[in-house]
Amino acid sequence: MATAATAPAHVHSGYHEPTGVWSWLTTVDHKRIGALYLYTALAWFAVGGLEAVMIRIQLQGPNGRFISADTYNQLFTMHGTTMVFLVIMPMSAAFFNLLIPLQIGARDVAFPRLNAFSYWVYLFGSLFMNASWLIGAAPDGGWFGYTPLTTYQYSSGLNIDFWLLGLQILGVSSLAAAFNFITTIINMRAPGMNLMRMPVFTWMAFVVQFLLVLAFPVITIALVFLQFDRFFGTQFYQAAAGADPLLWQHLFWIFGHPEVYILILPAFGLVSEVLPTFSRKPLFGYAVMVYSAILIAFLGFGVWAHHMFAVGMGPVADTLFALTTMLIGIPTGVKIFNWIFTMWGGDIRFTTPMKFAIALVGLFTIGGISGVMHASPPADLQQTDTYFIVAHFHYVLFGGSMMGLWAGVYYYYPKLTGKMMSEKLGSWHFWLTFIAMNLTFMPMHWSGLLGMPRRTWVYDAGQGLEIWNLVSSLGAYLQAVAVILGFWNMWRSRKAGAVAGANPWGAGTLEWSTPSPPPEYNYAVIPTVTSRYPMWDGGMQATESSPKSAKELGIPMPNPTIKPLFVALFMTLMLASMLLMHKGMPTAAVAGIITFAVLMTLSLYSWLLTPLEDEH
Amino acid sequence: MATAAAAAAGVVGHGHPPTTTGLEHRKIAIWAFIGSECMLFTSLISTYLAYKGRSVTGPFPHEVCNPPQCATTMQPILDIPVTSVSTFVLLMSSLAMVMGLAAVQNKDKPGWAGTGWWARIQESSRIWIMMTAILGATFLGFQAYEFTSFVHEGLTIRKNLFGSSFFTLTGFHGAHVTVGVLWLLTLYAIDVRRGLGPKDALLVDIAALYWHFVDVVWIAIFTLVYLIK
Amino acid sequence: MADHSQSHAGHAEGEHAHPTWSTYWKVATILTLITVAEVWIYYIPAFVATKLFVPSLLIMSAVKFAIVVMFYMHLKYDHKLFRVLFTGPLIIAAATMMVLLFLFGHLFV
Amino acid sequence: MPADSRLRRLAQAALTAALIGLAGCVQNPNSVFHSRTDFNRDVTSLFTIIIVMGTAVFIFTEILLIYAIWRFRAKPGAPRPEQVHGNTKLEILWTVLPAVVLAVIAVPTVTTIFKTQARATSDAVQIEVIGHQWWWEFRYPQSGVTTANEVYMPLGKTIDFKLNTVDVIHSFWIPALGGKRDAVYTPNSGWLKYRQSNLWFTADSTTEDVFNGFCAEYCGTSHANMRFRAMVVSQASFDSWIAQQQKPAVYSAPAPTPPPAPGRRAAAAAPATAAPATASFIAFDRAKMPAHAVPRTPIPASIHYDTTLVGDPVRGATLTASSSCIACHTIRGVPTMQAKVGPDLTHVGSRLTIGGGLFPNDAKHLASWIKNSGAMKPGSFMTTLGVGQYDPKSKLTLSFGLTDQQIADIVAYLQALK
Ligand code: HEA
Ligand code: HEA
Ligand code: CUA
Ligand SMILES: [Cu+2]
Repeated sequence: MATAATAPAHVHSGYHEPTGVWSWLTTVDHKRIGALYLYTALAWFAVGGLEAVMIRIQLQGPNGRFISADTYNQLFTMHGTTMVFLVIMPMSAAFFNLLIPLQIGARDVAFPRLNAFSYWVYLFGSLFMNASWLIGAAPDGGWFGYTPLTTYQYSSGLNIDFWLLGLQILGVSSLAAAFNFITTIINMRAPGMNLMRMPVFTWMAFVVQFLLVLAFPVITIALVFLQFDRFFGTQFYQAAAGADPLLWQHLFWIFGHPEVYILILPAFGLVSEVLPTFSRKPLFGYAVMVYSAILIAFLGFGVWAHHMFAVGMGPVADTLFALTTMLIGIPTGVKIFNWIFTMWGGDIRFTTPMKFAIALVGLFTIGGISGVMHASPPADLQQTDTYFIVAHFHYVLFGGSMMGLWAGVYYYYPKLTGKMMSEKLGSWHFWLTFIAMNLTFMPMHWSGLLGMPRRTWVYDAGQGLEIWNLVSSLGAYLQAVAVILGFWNMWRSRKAGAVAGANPWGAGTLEWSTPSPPPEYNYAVIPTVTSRYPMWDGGMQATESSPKSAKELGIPMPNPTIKPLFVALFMTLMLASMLLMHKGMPTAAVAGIITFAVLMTLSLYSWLLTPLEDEH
Repeated sequence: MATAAAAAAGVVGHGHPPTTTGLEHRKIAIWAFIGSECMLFTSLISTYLAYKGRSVTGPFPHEVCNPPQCATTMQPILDIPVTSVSTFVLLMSSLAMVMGLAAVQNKDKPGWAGTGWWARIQESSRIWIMMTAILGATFLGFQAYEFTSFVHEGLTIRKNLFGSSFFTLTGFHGAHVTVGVLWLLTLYAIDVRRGLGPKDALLVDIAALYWHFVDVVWIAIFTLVYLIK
Repeated sequence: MADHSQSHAGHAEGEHAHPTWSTYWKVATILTLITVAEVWIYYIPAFVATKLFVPSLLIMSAVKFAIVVMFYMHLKYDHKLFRVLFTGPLIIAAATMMVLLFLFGHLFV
Repeated sequence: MPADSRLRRLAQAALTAALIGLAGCVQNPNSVFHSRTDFNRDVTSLFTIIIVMGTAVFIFTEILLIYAIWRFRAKPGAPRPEQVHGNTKLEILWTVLPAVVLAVIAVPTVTTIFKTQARATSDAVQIEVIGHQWWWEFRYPQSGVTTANEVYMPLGKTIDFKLNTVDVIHSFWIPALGGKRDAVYTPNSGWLKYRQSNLWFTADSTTEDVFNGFCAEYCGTSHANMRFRAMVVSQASFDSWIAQQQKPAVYSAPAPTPPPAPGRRAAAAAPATAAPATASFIAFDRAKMPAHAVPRTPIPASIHYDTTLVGDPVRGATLTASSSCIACHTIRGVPTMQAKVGPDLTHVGSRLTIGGGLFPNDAKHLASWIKNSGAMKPGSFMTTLGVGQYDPKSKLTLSFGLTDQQIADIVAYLQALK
């Protein structure tokens, strides 16, 4: 941290990057888009968390009457959907945007405008889905919306329409981003940055993009079927017509399980950057870390039915999926132990990011092990759809993904803003989070095994569940405090934080050679990479400031443009128009769809036909 | 050495650094996209096959449907001869497409195809691109005909599981063809306005890759849906 | 996405040997012939009855699929990266379809 | 195999130690570790192995982690640590060890899968479980009995449950007796070949007792309120219960006796009390009902009912058979009541709970239920009947409907249906 004091702030640099709302609406700079992703996702985290807090208030005691049953069902549905699709995924996307080009020594992503498009689609999609609260018709089918409950016959309200249209919109965002990053990582690596020198975060991101590209089409189709059933009276999920209600479950989980690795691998990547830095040792078993991730991703496509052991697939299928599921424990274990041995023999500094990273290693292991317990079908028949499962996925999702992402926030905040976050507040934030999350989720193992089904609005008194639920609720309230502390820390540090140099943590990877924050073009000179940790091996020197603008340096940068925003907006409106169908206004719906489809196509053409940058 | 490399790289500061693989961004993207499309159509086809023979009422693809299962006896609905022709049309469109790409790539060497009227035709990218679009449109025409006649024979998307999964699957493919046709027409417009040459080969190449993929998907559909009873 | 279009377009093409237009026409002929064969056996009830019918159809369409991808999409001549980008997903897709059909009682039961 | 059994004994010990207060404890009636059935014994012994293995892995990993961060915490002025990049031997080690652990879990897992999913014995008692939003229907095909929300089973006999639903997916779960099985719609044209929509177990190591059952698959508004009770009784009691259930409604409709004025406990009630004497065992004895099986759901403040009102079953019978009850319910023996939408009420008086296990079956709760079931149980499809009640579905306050006295009459009648 010695550098922090001496380092000149970026304001010293001779030019000023454009500021103001318009510059943000039209930006195609991957760093700014990353920032937009980050702040939007954190806002939704507050929302999803408040939904969780209301759930916990309702469950604080037996036979609670804080909210109605219907509201409760909307709350857990939106809580799950929000946390998965509007918090963890976009927060990961924030780091993809911020880090991938910096880590591979590129000046931007392969398709800067497509990148902006992805963000705007995400923003509009998330707003659309949550607009349902305003008309009191928030989705209420559970985050995996099992049919036939979600078919028109059993859910005739707009609730499910908001849900499925919202997910369709968000899917577009993820897919567009995935193609973009795949191309970026394959094709924009600096000289010498061969695949086996790539920072592990970029590797994890790379793997995740393939998971996205292969998993999302499946849920898209599943949702299309549901959409057609609801809007056009098709029969994909109509048991009476001979359809199998389980089709949805299969398609959803073919997407759903890869999805859970989409949620965890970015966090794994961040931790794989943090641990070496603060142990002052390179990552232990780099190659194996890469291969295990690829293996996890691959196996991840062959385990989906472990979410369906209770439907009665028969002994053969149960066995098949039990074994594949257990196998995944092995590559994941390799990661855990490699992390521990990264620290082994190191010189560990317990900074806030390091604390969060270590917490991930410890807490994810708990969730992983309970996962392996679910993997045994006969035992799972006593676990599935109880709070034991809820405990599992909060340990992997909160103890894993969330902890890793917070580590990333504290670790990269200096690179993003040029300021350090407060270690004192950070320490409070961490310890509160750590204690509170265990208070919340550990008791759920018990309430589950004591026979508490999940997604229950109330539980009866005298079933031995009171104490565990009370503790869970208190834990949740404490988490709220922790989160507010974390937000406060981020907010105040933007002004009050100590000035961060290019490499405040003394890290080894390429991104730390750029000034904090990096100039729009990242690297005035495209670096030549000679090792995995160029900053440690003297392959790179840190550039503390970058006085010149891209123009002065003659670096071609993409022009800002508002067009992607419009395409995203019109696409969202086009799908949103479908809602009118169930409001008994089919003609209006069709009119809306056509109008916005045309507008979308026009703005798309005008986007595609304007060159990315000025000729030079 | 690092500094030496940096100095060398300094030149790169102006203009774009060469891509790592020497390949074009968009070509990598389109292949990744095609990979993704594999899963999309797999979901559709799997659903169709999973529901094969599970409709509770007719019309059926390959079997006769007799009362009481159907109000009146209904003949197998799939029209193999017609579909075989449309399949052939789509295959030929792929041929036209590759010819079009070759024409664009070789614009800068007039006479590459030899002499005579046939060579002239081969060298005209416009002919081939327009031909591809026309053949694609013809395929769509066949599909429109097929759909309407099915509806007249009482098979709608709501009628039974076969109807739902069949129309959705082939409809999704048809939508892909439609997009392809629009894409080709756009290329044709560009070709007419400023002429497509080797430096635009990529534009045509990615459109071609997409087009051929839509074609191979149909190859699978034709066998799995139409021919296998 | 007109991004980065100016710089060295068609870069990749130059490097690899290219199928000539005669290859293209040969492929087209083979495709046509196989399609004819497919439709033909469809009309031979005796053959349809045999266990060979479905496998032979699958094989024929697989061949068509393969040659279009190899020659028309010039995967055979192009950078091997593209082969990975395409076959990887294709394998996962095929496997998924097999397992699904098994789970829905259409295979191995 | 001895190794396995040794492991199992060790495991059992570890379990009781580790999960004290969890397994088989009185305060935890719904613990999944109650080994009352062959099924749960198999699951528990499997689960025990898994828990022991999991705990071992957990302790090992966490200790390793904590030791590492404590032992290698930064020391002022320490030199740059040795830059180790990996160690193939170690990495092979921690690929193999987990594999071994997993094998230990996998083998009993697979054997248990095939054991628990084998065909049920042919002499098993068949019970068809049919899920409805949000209550359970139980049918005994071998004896033609249909009942709701309370399933009786003979001690020591294998019970083979076949799951089905009339609407969305539900999941049948009695934690203390066995695992879940989802109730997925299966066409009457026979069970699908590729799906195992049944679950069987034998309640062989328990005394006569009542167990709590739940719906474990989210199924809409009142998923949380879709509970039921499972009564395990002696074979003799079971047979007599069946015999009783097979009878049509034992309180045969309007007797010729002149309806007495309200307030006077008339002889009219007599047949009601007399009739049941015919069967020795009618239902599980209320008095013997364990505390955990007695529902404690509060009655919403909006519903008032004067419990001092005395109902007349005769008038009640006429009312029931002519009011909107007939639209949904069956009372075998009453010609007007053959509807199949709601629970079969033929022997409703003999049940211990109502409303899907939400409330005890007494006058107060039954009356409140009839008045306004929607307020008693969110989303209930039963029409609101009490005059002046606020109907949650139509969002209106009823200007017409049953008076408290009428409801008291109906309650008296229903309670008489033992
Ligand atoms: C970040 C997301 C995430 C991650 C990473 C995982 C990881 C795993 N999950 Fe989990 N899972 C979810 C999110 C996630 N899960 C969610 C959200 C649900 C619920 C969905 C819903 O119903 O709403 C769920 C549900 C779920 C189920 C269904 C339960 C049920 O509904 O009945 C199962 C069943 O097998 C399962 C298994 C696993 C396994 C085996 C892993 C493995 O990948 C874990 C591997 C890790 C370890 C094993 C620990 C580290 C390893 C070692 C220390 C080595 C030694 C270990 C051993 C030898 C065991 N998960
Ligand atoms: C990454 C994903 C994620 C995360 C982080 C969380 C976080 C939390 N979750 Fe959960 N949860 C899911 C994913 C997640 N969850 C999923 C997928 C489901 C399944 C849904 C379903 O069944 O369909 C689920 C379900 C679920 C349930 C089960 C509901 C049921 O089955 O009935 C419960 C119950 O306690 C719960 C609780 C919590 C709590 C207390 C937190 C806490 O960690 C939350 C902590 C955050 C806060 C407390 C917010 C604090 C913010 C503020 C106070 C606002 C401050 C504002 C400003 C400063 C501007 N979650
Ligand atoms: Cu029925 Cu939940
Ligand atoms: Cu899973």
